[in-house]
Amino acid sequence: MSANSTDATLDREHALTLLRQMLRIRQFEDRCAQLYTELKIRGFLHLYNGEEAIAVGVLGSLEAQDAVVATYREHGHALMRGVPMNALMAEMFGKRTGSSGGRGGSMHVFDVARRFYGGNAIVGGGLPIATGLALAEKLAKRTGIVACFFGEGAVAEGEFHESLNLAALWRLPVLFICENNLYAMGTALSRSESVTDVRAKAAAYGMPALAIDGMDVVAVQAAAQSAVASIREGNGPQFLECRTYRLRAHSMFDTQLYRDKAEVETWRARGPLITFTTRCKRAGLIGEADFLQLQKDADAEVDAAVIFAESSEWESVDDLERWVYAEPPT
Amino acid sequence: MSANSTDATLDREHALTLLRQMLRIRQFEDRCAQLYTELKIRGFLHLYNGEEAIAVGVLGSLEAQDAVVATYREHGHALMRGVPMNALMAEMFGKRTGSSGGRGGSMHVFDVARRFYGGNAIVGGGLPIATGLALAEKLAKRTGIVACFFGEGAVAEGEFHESLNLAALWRLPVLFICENNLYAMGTALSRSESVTDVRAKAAAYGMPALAIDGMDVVAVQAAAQSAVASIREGNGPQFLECRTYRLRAHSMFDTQLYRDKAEVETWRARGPLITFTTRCKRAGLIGEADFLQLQKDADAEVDAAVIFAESSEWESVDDLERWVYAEPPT
Amino acid sequence: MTADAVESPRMSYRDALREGLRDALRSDPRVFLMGEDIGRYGGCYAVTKSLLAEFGEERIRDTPLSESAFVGAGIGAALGGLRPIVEIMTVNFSLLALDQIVNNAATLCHMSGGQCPVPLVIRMATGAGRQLAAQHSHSLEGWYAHVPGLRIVAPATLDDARGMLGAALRCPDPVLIFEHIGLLNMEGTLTAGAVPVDIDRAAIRRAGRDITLLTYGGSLYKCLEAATQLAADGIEVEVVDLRTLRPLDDALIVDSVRRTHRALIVDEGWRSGGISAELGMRIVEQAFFELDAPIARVCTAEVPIPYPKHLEDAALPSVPRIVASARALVSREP
Amino acid sequence: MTADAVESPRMSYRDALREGLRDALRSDPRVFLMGEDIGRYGGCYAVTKSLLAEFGEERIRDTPLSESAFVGAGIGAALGGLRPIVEIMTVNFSLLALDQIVNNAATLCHMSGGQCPVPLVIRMATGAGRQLAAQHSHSLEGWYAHVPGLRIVAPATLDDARGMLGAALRCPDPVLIFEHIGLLNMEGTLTAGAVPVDIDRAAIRRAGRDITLLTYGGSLYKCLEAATQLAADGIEVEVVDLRTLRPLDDALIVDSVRRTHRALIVDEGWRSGGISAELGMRIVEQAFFELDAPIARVCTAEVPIPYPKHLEDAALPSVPRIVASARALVSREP
Ligand SMILES: Cc1ncc(C[n+]2csc(CCOP(=O)(O)OP(=O)(O)O)c2C)c(N)n1
Ligand SMILES: Cc1ncc(C[n+]2csc(CCOP(=O)(O)OP(=O)(O)O)c2C)c(N)n1
Ligand SMILES: [Mg+2]
Ligand SMILES: [Mg+2]
Repeated sequence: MSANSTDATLDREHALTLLRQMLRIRQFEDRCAQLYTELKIRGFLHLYNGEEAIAVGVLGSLEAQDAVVATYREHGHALMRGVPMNALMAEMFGKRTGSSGGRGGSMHVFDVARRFYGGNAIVGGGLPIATGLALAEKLAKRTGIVACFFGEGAVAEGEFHESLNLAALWRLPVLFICENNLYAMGTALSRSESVTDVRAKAAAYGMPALAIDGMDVVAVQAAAQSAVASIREGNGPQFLECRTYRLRAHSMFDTQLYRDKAEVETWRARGPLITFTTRCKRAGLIGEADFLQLQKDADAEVDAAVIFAESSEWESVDDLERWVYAEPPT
Repeated sequence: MSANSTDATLDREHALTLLRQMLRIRQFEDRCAQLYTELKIRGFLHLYNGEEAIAVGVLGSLEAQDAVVATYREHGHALMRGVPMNALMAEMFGKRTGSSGGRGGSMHVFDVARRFYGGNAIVGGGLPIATGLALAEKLAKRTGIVACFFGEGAVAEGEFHESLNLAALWRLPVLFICENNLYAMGTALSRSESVTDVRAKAAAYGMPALAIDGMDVVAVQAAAQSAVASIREGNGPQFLECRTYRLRAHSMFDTQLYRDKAEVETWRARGPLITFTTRCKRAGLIGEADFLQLQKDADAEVDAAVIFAESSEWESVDDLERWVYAEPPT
Repeated sequence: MTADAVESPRMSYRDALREGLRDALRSDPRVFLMGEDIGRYGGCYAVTKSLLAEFGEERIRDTPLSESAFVGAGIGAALGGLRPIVEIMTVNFSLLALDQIVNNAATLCHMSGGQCPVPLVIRMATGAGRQLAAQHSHSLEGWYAHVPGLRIVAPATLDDARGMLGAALRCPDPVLIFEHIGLLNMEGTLTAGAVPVDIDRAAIRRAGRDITLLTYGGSLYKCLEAATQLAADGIEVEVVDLRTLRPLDDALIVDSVRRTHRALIVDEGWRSGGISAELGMRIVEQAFFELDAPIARVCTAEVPIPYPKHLEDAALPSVPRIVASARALVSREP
Repeated sequence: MTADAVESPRMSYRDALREGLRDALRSDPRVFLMGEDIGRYGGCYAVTKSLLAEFGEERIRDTPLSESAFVGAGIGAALGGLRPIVEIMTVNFSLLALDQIVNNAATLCHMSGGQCPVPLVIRMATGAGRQLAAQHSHSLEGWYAHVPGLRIVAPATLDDARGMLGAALRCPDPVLIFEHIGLLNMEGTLTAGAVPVDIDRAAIRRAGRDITLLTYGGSLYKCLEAATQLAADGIEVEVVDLRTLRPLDDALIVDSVRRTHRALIVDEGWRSGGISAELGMRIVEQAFFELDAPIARVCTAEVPIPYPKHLEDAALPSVPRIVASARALVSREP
């Protein structure tokens, strides 16, 4: 089954919110790409360009009590979860004021106050953790749920299967969100899975699975809301496949030999920002001035975040060995 | 779908062969259990009592060019593959004349001349190896196939999924045989899998899967023959679930708290030896005298094997470090 | 005084482990156990026998054969505020969960800038000696001790078998407890008032002035036996039970060697790159000029452990090998 | 003489690795490559770039993200008579395949009584220094060297980058090749006639009489730089490139230390329980009375590697730390 959104549910306020959230992610990341070429950001940098609708749609459907586990491609998720842009940018720079104290960088954003548990850079490595966080909710008789994001490449990992089975067997409150952007680095899904319909995997564990257009932020939000509601009622885990496309390179080192420019351009036209903006304009919900204003606001926020990051201190080398083991709270 | 055998295909010769093969395994293992209490056999000992029809049905359908990968519960498979009973019994004793030179014991029977690649004691650990053996067949443009045996407990391991996907994706010549005896040690399948129909897992990789009555040796053989033929033709891997039951304890340390005596007795009545014997007698294919003769023959072979094992030498302690690394053939 | 405080009955190391689990489950509702066959089967080595009946399915959780997922789920549950005790049936299967242990449990606290301590306890059976052959006889606790972020402990006595679990649960870090299969049937009595114990310090199990034997876990009793034999020849052996392999208790170790001037390390792990090498280097780095002889090691032969008893025995540290090595060191001129 | 034998053009370590792969694929039809993104993507670090075009899909096999399955499939393919080269993208992900490596590749030959040698080559990128943070910066080659049945090598020069692969393929045992990411862009020329190389012996990369520096892989160049700096002060440093971590070339190592009487070990692995400790103990066991100073180590700080450059640099061995340690050892009275 495949769900598609209608505009009946959209009003101007809602439209502006969704657009603002997607734009904020896009512009934050565009600046990161630029900062990477300026050597301000280093290590691996994985951009979410083209996939913003997923984080916005899903995370907008959560509550503060819920927990989130994401991958190395998690800037969008962090921003949507409420990690302040200043702290996120400082993390990209590796500064002490960063969300992980600068220790993690782009791939390891943590913010436990917001129940944002990374930023995991091992493909598939976050799924068991999400399953355990959900187990804690259940055993502690709390009502939070866990949203666990991963790419379609993770479906080939044993940890994916073990986790889905465990979550289904124990009826744990997890929403598994597969961000299917068709490629794992340079490997097309058809070269990594004998059955490319990833819902079939969830079905093997009896887990309700839905595939949706991950470029359509309203559709994602609708699907996420109903999945979250069901999970919160205690009906066990669910699986959401969001079909999307990564419009930029896998990381800053990728020459993209594995795909055609034409393919990328086709998908670019289907990008979540451009399609949603057009649609809102056509429906008369927003005008060009609104769009420009949102862009300006986001730009200003990004500018401020860069200034914050630039002017923040480095962690002292003396603290290198701090936190290898936990310290008693002071 | 579920296949069931008819007696149309059975003649006296065939019936005697199948019965002889099952009896040989049963009597070999009964003696092993006794030798265990006499402290002649040590370590872990996992008996195949109740499941003999599977090894007999499947391995009787292979050719010399084919390869086999089994688990720690592999005495039946080894015997059916042609490992001489003397060498197998000597291996149980840990003697130099054993099939693995005594190094492996009950859980690690190897016989490379017969393409019998263990005897793997890590649950799920044999599946990637079987997949690789099949890859070698394909890349070397040979026509062998690989039979890979494992219990239903292995279905929860990540390695199971990774291997099934890889084999299906690359269309490798493997027959995956799940010996579903309903328990993994003390854990019932319903407590380890959210979906207990294990064929659903194979379906998630687009692999043809069949469930059969693993207590019916003729049915197993029929299913195996057709699967092997298809695989040999180059149609890719297949999955065979053989539904069976372990009539004895998991190993010699198991007090079987997890299941009722009554349940065991119900299954005992459905055991492969008793049902097949009855059926052959009813069909007039064999008589009581035949049965007694087969028993006597097997007993004699087991007696001889024990004598062989008893009288064999221990490996010299000086050779302890031999074969950690391969030696050039002499 | 309560009934608990009267003189303890005789019990096995296995029973002591179970008592520790019971203490933990009774005293903290956040504690739960998960692992393969710990419930209905009663535990592969009967350590968890009867706990299911007492504490129920929610807290004594039989898992599928999915080592990576349930260890990772332990990490997640710890992040979620619980105090999970994960049993990996034996160290041999822990290799399937190594990604979760090394890439997550050991890193999360540091790489999150201190936000994500992982108060997880992982118990596993370790060691050889039961003719279980190459895939079921590893002693990898010393190997695990290489990884920063983990704590590694090895109870060798009944008191530690019971008490270390509680200490591990009070610790905010991931603690791996290695229980030697050769000790399970060992009998004794608990020392009254021995709980709580620490998990930071080594202990001198026998004092002596001629040579220090450094060991832990299943090898402790081989060393004590060797010490008895050597005493008959007038050689006074000090036997140190390391108790914790990460961190190592350098202070006690170095202090002992400074007094005896000789050290022999006995470890059931493989020799090359084992914890035995690290112990040796710690002494070289901190007490080199006080040594009267080279440091020596008695370790497991560098082979996958073979099934037959005579070969397994030959591969493992033994009392005669310990005695001979100690004698050779003591007889060397300073 | 063929065209190949004329003076070699300048190339990078990366190119030399690729040449080694090309040699192997050209000379033996049983050789094939499998791993993540080695084909269409051209290799995570561009080592395998262009090989797909030359050798085709059957022999340059892109795999799914299933480390355990494709490493195990490499073992199976080796048993089936092929000569697989498995690339694990980086050592960090090899933890997912550890069960196959330790419980199968390393045990099969011994536990089958010699019937099942596993002629498998596994290549992986290793090391830190690129700000990839805690989960992408491990140096575990020394850790792997603990496991009997495996051979561990670490090419540090262009000749070894090219030549060790061929030697590994001729070896009937599982060989793990660790390629340091910090060396990939290093340029130089291949020595004419340098192929074939051995994978059993260490090499002296600089001779000296005052102190021996034992190192390998990415740290070799830090040691050579330190040696240059120390030479300015009249301290003559011998730099040994271990090349193989299992087995260790005890003969060369001990011989060097017997001549210099001082040893400093430099290793990018974590300090405790690393290969550095084993090297130290080998020297203690074989040349204790010839040492004029304690053995010292410069290793990576015992932390998950942090992202920021200043912290990463502080964690890793550095030329100043090496120089200072060497100086301290040399200045110690014998
Ligand atoms: C276990 C593991 N193997 C390999 C890698 C290297 N790697 C990083 S991202 C990636 C691709 C993952 O693809 P997918 O899951 O589809 O996520 P996407 O990057 O497309 O969002 C790979 C192979 C890794 N980080 N972890
Ligand atoms: C990875 C791993 N985990 C746990 C074990 C311990 N163990 C040995 S056999 C077994 C049960 C396996 O059940 P199943 O796969 O159904 O095979 P069966 O024994 O029923 O034939 C377990 C848990 C093991 N050997 N390997
Ligand atoms: Mg993807
Ligand atoms: Mg079973």
